[in-house]
Amino acid sequence: MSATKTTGRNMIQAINDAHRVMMERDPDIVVFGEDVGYFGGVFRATEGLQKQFGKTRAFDAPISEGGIIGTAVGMAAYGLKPVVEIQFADYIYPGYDQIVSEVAKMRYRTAGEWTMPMVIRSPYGGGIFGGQTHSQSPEALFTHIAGLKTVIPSNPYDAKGLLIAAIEDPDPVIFFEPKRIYNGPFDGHHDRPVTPWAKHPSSAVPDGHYTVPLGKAAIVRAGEALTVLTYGTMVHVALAAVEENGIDAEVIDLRTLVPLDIEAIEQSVKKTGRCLIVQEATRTSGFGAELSALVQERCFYHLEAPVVRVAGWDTPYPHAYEWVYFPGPIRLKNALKKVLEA
Amino acid sequence: MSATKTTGRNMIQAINDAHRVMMERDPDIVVFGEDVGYFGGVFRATEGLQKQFGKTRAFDAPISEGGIIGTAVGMAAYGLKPVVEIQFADYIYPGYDQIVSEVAKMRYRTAGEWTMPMVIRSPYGGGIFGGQTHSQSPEALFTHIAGLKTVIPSNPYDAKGLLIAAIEDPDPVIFFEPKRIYNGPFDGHHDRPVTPWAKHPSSAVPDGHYTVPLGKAAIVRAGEALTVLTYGTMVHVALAAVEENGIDAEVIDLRTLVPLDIEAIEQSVKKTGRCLIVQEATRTSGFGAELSALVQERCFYHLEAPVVRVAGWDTPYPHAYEWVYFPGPIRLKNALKKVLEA
Amino acid sequence: MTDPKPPSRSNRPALALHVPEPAYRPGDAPDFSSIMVPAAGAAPRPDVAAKAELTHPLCTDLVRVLDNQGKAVGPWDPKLDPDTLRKMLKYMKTVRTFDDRMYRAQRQGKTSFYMKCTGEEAIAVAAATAMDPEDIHFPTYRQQGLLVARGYPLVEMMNQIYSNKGDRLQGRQLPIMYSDKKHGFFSISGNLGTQYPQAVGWAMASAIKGDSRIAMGWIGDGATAEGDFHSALTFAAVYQAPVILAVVNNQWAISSFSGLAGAEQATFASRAVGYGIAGLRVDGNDALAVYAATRWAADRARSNNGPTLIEYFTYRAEGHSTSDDPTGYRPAGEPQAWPLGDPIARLKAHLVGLDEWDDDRDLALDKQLDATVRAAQKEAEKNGILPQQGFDDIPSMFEDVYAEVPWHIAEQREQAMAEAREYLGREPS
Amino acid sequence: MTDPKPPSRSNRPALALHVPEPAYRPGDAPDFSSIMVPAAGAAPRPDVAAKAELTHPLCTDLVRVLDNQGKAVGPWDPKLDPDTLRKMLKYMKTVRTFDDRMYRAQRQGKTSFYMKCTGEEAIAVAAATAMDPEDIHFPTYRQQGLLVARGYPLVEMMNQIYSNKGDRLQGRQLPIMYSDKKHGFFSISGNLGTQYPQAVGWAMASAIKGDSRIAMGWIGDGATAEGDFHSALTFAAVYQAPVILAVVNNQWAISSFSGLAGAEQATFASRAVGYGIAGLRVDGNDALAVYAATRWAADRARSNNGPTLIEYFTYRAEGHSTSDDPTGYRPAGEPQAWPLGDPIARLKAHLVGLDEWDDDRDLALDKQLDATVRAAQKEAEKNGILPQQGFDDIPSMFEDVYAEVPWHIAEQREQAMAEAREYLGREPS
Ligand SMILES: Cc1ncc(C[n+]2csc(CCOP(=O)(O)OP(=O)(O)O)c2C)c(N)n1
Ligand SMILES: Cc1ncc(C[n+]2csc(CCOP(=O)(O)OP(=O)(O)O)c2C)c(N)n1
Ligand SMILES: [Mg+2]
Ligand SMILES: [Mg+2]
Repeated sequence: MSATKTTGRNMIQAINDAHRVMMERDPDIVVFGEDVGYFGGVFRATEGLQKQFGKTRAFDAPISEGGIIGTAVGMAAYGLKPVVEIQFADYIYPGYDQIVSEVAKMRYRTAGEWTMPMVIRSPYGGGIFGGQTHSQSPEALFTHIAGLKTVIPSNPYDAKGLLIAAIEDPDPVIFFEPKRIYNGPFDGHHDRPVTPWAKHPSSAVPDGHYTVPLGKAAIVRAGEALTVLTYGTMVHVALAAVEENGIDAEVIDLRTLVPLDIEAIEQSVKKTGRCLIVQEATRTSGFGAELSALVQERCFYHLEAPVVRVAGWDTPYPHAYEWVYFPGPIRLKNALKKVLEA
Repeated sequence: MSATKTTGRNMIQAINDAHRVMMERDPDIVVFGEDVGYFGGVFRATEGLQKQFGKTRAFDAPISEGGIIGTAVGMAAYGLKPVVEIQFADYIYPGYDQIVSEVAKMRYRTAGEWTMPMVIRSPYGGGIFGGQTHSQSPEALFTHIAGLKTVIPSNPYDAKGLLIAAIEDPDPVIFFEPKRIYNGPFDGHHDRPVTPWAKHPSSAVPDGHYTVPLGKAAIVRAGEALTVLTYGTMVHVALAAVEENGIDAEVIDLRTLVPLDIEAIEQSVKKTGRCLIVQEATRTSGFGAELSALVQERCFYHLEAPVVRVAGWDTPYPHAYEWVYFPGPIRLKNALKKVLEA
Repeated sequence: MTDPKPPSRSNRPALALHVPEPAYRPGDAPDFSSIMVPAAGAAPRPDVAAKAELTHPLCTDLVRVLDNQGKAVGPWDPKLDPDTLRKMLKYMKTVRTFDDRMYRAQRQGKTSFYMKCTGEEAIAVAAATAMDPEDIHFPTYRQQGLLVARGYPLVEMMNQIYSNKGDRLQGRQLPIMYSDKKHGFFSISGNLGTQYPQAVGWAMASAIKGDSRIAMGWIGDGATAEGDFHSALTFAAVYQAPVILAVVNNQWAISSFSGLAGAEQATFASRAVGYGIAGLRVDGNDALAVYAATRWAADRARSNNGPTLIEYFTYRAEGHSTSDDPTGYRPAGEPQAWPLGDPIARLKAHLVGLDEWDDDRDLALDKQLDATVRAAQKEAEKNGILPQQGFDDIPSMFEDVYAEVPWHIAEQREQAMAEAREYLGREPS
Repeated sequence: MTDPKPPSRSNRPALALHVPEPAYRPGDAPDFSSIMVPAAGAAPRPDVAAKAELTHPLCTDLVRVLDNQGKAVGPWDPKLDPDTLRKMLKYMKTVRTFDDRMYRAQRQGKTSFYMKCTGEEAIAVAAATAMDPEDIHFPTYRQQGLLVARGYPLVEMMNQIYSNKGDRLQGRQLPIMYSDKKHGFFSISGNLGTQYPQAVGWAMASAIKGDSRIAMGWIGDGATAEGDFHSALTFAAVYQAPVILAVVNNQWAISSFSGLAGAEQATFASRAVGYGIAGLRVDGNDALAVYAATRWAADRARSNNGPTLIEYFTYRAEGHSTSDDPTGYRPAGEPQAWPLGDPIARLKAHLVGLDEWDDDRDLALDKQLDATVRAAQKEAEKNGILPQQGFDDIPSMFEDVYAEVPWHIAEQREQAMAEAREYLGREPS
């Protein structure tokens, strides 16, 4: 991989390139969704694909998330590999029945005769003043469903590599893209200027084909004082909080929630003896609860302090109170202190 | 209450009676769902209501769970109180968008101007050879959604009292009825004869109006050795396992998952120092994860052993392997041992 | 409390909710006199490449070929050769014999559940006969006739019903939720309606690939109310997908009559008008009409002329399933009073009228089929019946959740094996 | 890999997927010559109690009242008095003025988002005028005209747009997601389509209670593809709910033209045929036609004659929202070429033709409205603009999740207050 040429890319460009690379390699890949064809998607993730691959491989869909997933099931049954976009994760619910009852269970209920190799991509998370219906982080509604894999990248390099891996994966993958960091990483300080990806090493995205394997976490900062488990936008918020507070934390970017890299988690927590879990989603029954339960079950005798969760509040995402809702630097700092001082 | 006349009722009869009592008191209650009108529901929970209250207060609905919830939203907005039945919890997903995006968020997004006092009832859980689509326990998909309350009764007395409380509650309530115990409690031994409710004290159901408050757990067995947190069918399986293995467990029937009776939980776990969580649902990201996280966060320094979860496996509910999937006596016994011997 | 009504409108007439109710309930004499039954042969047959509009009058009509004497009449007569007719008769009889035996097997405690399609046998059998064997079906649970007509072994069906060692679905699915790729029969879902947009997606894929195979999606009258019905019609219309979308209108959905799905206001075929696609309404108890209409729609789809919605009008002659007793919600004797008759009797009469069949051959066939089905049952039961299942090959139940077993499921498999060892007092086989 | 194609069918023609594409794209000259525009006054007007079928020809027709000279002609002329006409004109102009100022406010960074309804003003304003004030609307985000015509204060609208201290929704909703019970305007949802079955449910409730109030549900052409559209139509038809279901067909859904929702095959009004309910297709840029059709449907619903689906045919003259630039997907100049004209200019011409209006009064009105809207804006901005919001009254954001704040949310409220204290360096107000 080191010999490959790289190009500076933000997350949108990296995701766009993953599509292109894979569509060139595999004629069975079809890409569709609301506004994804001619226009290339409201976030432009599929820009240029229709032009390059033609109208029958990249096309607009009716505004029917249920129909998008439902027809994708039929296409996968035929032998195609659909990579569909749901315009916002908040709008995935009309397709939820097809995902839960059909996509997730098809391999199982047909004893492997029919499989559902598809990727359901969707911009997700808050921090863009999108209000209640353009800000949600519904990953826990998918991690509970056996048969689905759930992937959430945190930077351009991973986004491309994970998306290619997801497309090549024989199982259905829910691929949530934290839209707050499409154009640049976010340290949680909403009142500071935005940094573009260009200044971040992970924006050096290799051209061509490479993968970041599903099910493998990344230790994005090694440390001894505590383990921080997180993913997506919160990776950057957590890293910034750790640095700002001068804490020698080990920060783990989970990248894939199911299947989870339990080894990386166990190894780190057994080493540090302390664990903070950071999610943007609503706290109750979020994926953080599963992480907390697992850490406690597997590392109980190594824990020197309670496992702490940082999360969004148990309210809808309120438009004007975005920065009171968002788990920002202060919430992080206090939680880090709590874990360290307990 | 002690002066009230009681009648022996199984869970269906108790639920049916709750409808009747409330429809007599409140002319704004309407009951509808697939097959619930003339026929009285495939489990007969609404039997006789149409005859007594007329076709416009208890009626059949088209086979459209999205339409049932969607029209219920409009009715609640008008000022009625819909109590709707989803024929099986496995079929609630086509209505999931209306529940998550509309029912749960209406009070919040209108700053209290429009509220959604409704009850969504649904038979739920396995143990009746219903295969993948008549056996699911999807409570965690609702406990994650702020704005919803989630209630799961475990016996006729509670079923009637909780359902009346749910109908009277100003907020929307998801009311899951463990269908395995509609006709009698279940100790988890599928190979033993079925006991009817008649032999159980909780089948002495008061006539007329009474409530079992939402948000309050019941200590169904006091004990010192460990705390068992559970709900629904698993209350009976857990109780049987505790008795069979001669363990002095405190068994708590949560009854309401959101809002949770955290006081009862904390008090018990701080006393026993050990905790076992029992759910029938698929393990990963189930409600047991939230319970485990909460117990650990709030009782860490009292815990003498890791909190252990017993759950269904992370597979769909397989028809022929029902009793390998179901968290039965052996799984319970081993888990109890694990918690006690750690 | 409801908001108080504004007084200014108090002189308006009171609104009233219409709650549909079938004309007859238990205790009433069955009566179908309100059902319109046009004469066989009367409906016109548009060209398969006709504009969709030209088919729309057929959405409120009824395509019928067999008249009351069993004669095939009119432009929809598919003019099938006697061998094909006899084959269809045999398949329809096979389905009925099979249904009867499996219903009984459930009653004997050999499995958990069963669903018959009595009175509807012509629909799946004739549709299967009209399509190419390479075409695919996305069925519901009442199209067992597709499998029978496509030659899927009865033993395989029974193995699935018993969830036994021979079950290709490894005991994972409820009885009758068949799936077989080789016979172009997509996995039946417990969730109503989901298969409808899936059929459209398969057809879209076939068109994307420049293939020639088409798809057929199936749904019941009751399930047309699901949102998936609309997704399917919308996507089929928008992309002009090569698909046939069938509504089997047997007038009942468990205890709910078809009025709860909108049948008081419009036929199900009429939905086609709103989407601007072709639509046909067909006598579902007339095997020749079913064959002709299905073939017409197949030819239309295959020649890039777009999708067709077909309503097969029929009557569910028995209970919804083994869990249902219809005497609780409709008059006894309705199946006998149903004016479109029994599809098997009608096809038989047609063959007899052609001098290609007689009572002796009919009796012989019945006997032979009875023997065949019994033999299949004996064979299947060698692999076991449901109550004996559930502890063999436990690892299999942890497979196919994903292509590979991830660590958390592998751990659970270990635990399940340990539990089984303890329960059985021996190593699970 | 796709499954290999069966060789036996290789002589079949290749299937092909039809992917709808608008006739013109950026760079092309705008051209609407394919749009059928029937003469004003030509469409017949059935009785409000007519059988649904009698309306079905109108589903492919276009109800128009104002002719090219601005004269009101034909049986649909509602014969409104000049005061009502002038009121409608004023409301339509108010909406346009309001849209322009709020669009600009967003561009100035005063809020996060805005959506105009330019070219569609007649629809909401005339519909509101045709209904009773006690009737309820379940709107989408492009019916601000309903609020304006019902007298909802502009300042309240702006407070919501700014999420400021005066915002009745307490800063919880995206701008323009208004809600006001007193003015019969149901809370706008971010999720497309959900309001459609809700409108039907409200109407069912009204009928259950023997009330006289009816409901009107609104949806865009693009959103008709959602499953909720079908739920609404099905329940409305089954229970004959007293509801009007409106489709505002402005021909675009963000970057997707209406062909992606099926408009190549059928009009949206035609969907009514499939459900057997009344349907009308109406010139949405003709305030009198909109009034007349809506009133017809309201009278029909109110007299227990059932629901009506109305398609208002119009054109989205500007971008989808402040986040959208339409020059990326359609020709510049289309709004000008659009054959049904500007609804405001058409109503003005009508009034002028009646000698009930003139250019001076028109200019004066424009000036007055500009002043009114500016004054409202000044007033609203006293309550603050979005960038200043978010740290006042933090406890309010934890209210109304439930009727009472449960323990877990109370704990979170404490934590949020502590964080705010730390962030602000003072007690949050
Ligand atoms: C989504 C969903 N909702 C409800 C059910 C329960 N259910 C199973 S069959 C049935 C009736 C279906 O009637 P119809 O579509 O007319 O088919 P038929 O049984 O007559 O063949 C119902 C309500 C289900 N399986 N799936
Ligand atoms: C369920 C859902 N899916 C997708 C979206 C994103 N979205 C917002 S507006 C819009 C286009 C709607 O077009 P149309 O219904 O024609 O209404 P118009 O904007 O033209 O008034 C889309 C796709 C959404 N809000 N909700
Ligand atoms: Mg039916
Ligand atoms: Mg539009």
